Amino acid sequence: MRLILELILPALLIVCALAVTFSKRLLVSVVIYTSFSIIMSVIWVLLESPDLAITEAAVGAGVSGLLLIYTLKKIHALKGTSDE
Amino acid sequence: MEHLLINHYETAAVILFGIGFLNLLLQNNLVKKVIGFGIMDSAVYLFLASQGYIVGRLAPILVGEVANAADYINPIPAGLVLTGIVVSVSVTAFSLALIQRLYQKYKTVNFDEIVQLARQKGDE
Amino acid sequence: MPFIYNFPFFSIFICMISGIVTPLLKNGKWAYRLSLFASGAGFVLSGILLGRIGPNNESFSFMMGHFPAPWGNELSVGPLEAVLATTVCLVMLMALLGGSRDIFEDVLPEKQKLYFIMMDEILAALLALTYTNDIFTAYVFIEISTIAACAIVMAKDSSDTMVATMRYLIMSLLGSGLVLIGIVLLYCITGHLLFPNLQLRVLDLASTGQYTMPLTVVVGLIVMGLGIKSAMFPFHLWLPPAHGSATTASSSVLSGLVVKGYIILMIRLFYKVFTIEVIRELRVTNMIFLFGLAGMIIGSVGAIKEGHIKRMLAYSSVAQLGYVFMGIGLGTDIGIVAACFQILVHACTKPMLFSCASALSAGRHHNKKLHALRGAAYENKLAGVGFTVGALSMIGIPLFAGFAAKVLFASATMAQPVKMWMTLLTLALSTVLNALYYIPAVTVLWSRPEEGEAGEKVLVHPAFAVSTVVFITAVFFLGICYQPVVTLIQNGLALL
Amino acid sequence: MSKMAKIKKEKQTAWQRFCAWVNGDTADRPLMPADPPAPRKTKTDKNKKQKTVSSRKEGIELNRFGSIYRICAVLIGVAVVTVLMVTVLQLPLFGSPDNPAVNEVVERYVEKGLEETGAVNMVAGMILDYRAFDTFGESSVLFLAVTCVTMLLMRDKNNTSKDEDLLTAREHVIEGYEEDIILTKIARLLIPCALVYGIYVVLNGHISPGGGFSGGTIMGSALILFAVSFGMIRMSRFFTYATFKKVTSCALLVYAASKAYSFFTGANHLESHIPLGTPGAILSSGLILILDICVGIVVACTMYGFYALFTKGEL
Repeated sequence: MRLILELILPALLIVCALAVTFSKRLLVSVVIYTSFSIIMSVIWVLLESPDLAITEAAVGAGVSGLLLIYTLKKIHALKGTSDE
Repeated sequence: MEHLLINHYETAAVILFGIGFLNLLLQNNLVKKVIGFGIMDSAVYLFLASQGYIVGRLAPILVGEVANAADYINPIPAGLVLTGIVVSVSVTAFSLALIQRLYQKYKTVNFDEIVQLARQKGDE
Repeated sequence: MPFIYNFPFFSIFICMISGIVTPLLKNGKWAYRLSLFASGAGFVLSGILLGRIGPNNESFSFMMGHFPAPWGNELSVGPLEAVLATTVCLVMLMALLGGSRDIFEDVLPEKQKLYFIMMDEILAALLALTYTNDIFTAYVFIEISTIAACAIVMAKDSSDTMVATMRYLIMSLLGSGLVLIGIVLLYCITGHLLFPNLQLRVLDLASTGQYTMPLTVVVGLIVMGLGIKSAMFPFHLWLPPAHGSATTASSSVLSGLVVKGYIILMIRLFYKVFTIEVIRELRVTNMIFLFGLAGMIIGSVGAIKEGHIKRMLAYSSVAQLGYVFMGIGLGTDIGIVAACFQILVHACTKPMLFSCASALSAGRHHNKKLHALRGAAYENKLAGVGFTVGALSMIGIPLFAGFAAKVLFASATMAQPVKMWMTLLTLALSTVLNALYYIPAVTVLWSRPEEGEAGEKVLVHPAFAVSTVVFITAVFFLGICYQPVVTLIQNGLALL
Repeated sequence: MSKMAKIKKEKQTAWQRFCAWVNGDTADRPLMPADPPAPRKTKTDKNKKQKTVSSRKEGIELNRFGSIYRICAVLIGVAVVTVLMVTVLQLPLFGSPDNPAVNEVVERYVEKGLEETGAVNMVAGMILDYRAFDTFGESSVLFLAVTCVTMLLMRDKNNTSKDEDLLTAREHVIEGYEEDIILTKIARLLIPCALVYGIYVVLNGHISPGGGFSGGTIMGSALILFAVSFGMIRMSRFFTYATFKKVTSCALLVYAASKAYSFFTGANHLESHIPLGTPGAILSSGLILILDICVGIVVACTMYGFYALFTKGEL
């Protein structure tokens, strides 16, 4: 089980990174980037670094995502959502 | 090849580093450049932390009275990564703020267009 | 331990704490005074330290905390570090004085305080980069100086500074990414972060032949990363817009000090971690040498094409940095001594050129195009004299500081026949090219203005006068009595 | 759009719509089809036209430079990745205990860490005691970042036009009247929990995973949630720019002062007179607890500051 996770999670990271690169909408990129951070925090748990897991979950998935989304709002890139 | 599979975290980290690096260099969209920078930094941290991991050992939080170095993983990478994460979130916030200001001025986040518009303004 | 050994630590902390206190002050004027105090205090402390350890030829390491070398952070101090730190503080002080009027004009009143926070932190980061004995601390302070440097570029808040800042930021982030992964790899193969222990392990690895390939990669990545940040030739394109469009004090500090901070770190890494023999064996120096030569030529060619006086000076910085890289690329002690001397020369000359250029343009409605500055030197004679001295020093006229640097470079190449010819030819060519853009600029400034072209007489600001006089003195000092300084650098390098 | 295409589009299944949404093709159609959005002309359209008018020669020159730059960038990127890949091949195996990084340094951190720093969590002991200078630099980076964002986004005459001022004023008025009932009810429930959890993480930084930075971020997100659900006006009753400046600077000053004390005593071989306490208790491990609290305060304020500046351009 653990071995499968250890192999799948890095692969998922790469998939996420590619998806961020090639998605056309900025909102999609940002959402995928946030999930990238969540996968990262699971990996930190697997690597026995709980400190990093907490920090990554709070910062990467929380604050960075928030800042990115607000930037998108400011640059009017949230097309197709009710927020525009 | 086998070595790469055993060191799969490092391999993935190198690939991610490449993706982030090329994003930072080649993307025209500034927001994606910033995300690329984030990916690049996370890749470096993944690399560092996976080098600190040792199979079968515990997280560096003491259990019991006596500490034996053979029971715990290396705490140094975790500390360094913690510092690094703070640095990268600061840089992200700074660059996003800069992007907002550029958008206010040029109404676009495409860097090539911004450079071109700035050049036109400079000529006038 | 003598009390004087605490001075490097004091000077770093004074700068950092004054940065932290600044938001609580009443207005920008007070923040300016605090910054002056911090850099002045840094100058006095480093000067006293230099007076003590320079003649005695001492070096020591200073524990930052209760734990010695492989466990805790450390600072390491020797004559070279003391010379560099003294110069850094002095140049910072003078750049602030020389650019003070422009800062208060260019930066909005409510943001002036924030600007001085950046200046304080840049000084702290530069001092930390000069003194640190720990590679990860170096990375953290590289990031501090990156963010603060971008901030002082954008402080002027005009449209071209924003674009220049973005470009600068992107390149800097690339550079720090490469440095970071280099440091991580180095940690993975050695298991240490402190310079002395790293050096032991690196020598061990080099002698056993283990991990040769990763070691080469590490050196390459770190050199490339620091090279991007200090505008080494193929990565120099971000520099002219950033240094050319910022406010005066920012341009002075950026091209006088910030780019040098990374080079100083590179030299210290070469000596204290990788050792110059290993670096020479890995042939990294040859690459740096070629990049340096190319930078000397390309920078000067760019400057010749430029009609904007500040951007011209910025391109000239690229060329002058090329000299430094060439000196490092020679890979010998004497070459690196010349490079260090060139760092000092450029740090004293370029800020003066920048502040004089903007003082000259002040009478012409801040128009910085060269053709608009005809005869501007007559309106502000001191600035005209300062600019002329700086220009002559950059060209390399005898008695001026630049000449001494060129002599050192030329004599440093004597031992290596192949590199000698390339160096001497490029030196000659670059001197001619330097003259090709500095002489016309000086002639334009001193030619009689035509009717209707003359601007109003400018009152010389006392702070500007002080800074220009100090810089002119420094240029003549380095140009005439350079021998003691060179000996100091040589001793310092031997102790690294 | 032809009629056929329109019909086709309406006939799309939910899955196809979802795929299209993920691909980002459907800028004008939301995931859940609702009322068709009115066609709008945004400023970006105008701008695109302006761009096409731009001088042709310059465009060509830029394009040529761009393509060379692109090729170089790809080459450099691929080269870096290949070289790093080859390096990975030579590195020690993942998870093996005879990694060169496991040496006397790690041994001392693990075995003597509790005795020397009093922290059960070795990572906290390492970053806040053994290698505290790094961490001080890191807090300064955060301080610098928030200062930079203030410099860029704090409202002033350079970055705000009159329209925007009016818009913000109107938003403030709306905020005052309308409260989203779901949001406020849940926020009332969540904010205390998040705050308490954040404080817990900060105070236990030397005992369990976490510490100043992660706890501070959690507290900061509680503050952000408050501002989102109750509006900036109510926030500004107890948290203004003046408080922000004072709190951040004071916390950092305490940090700097305590660190300076420990560096000074350490380097001069003086005794530091700070009791380490019983391991495992909250009040233990000397300066680490104080430092964690300072970092927590700074980070919480900084995170909230980022949010406030990003949304409203003021604190």
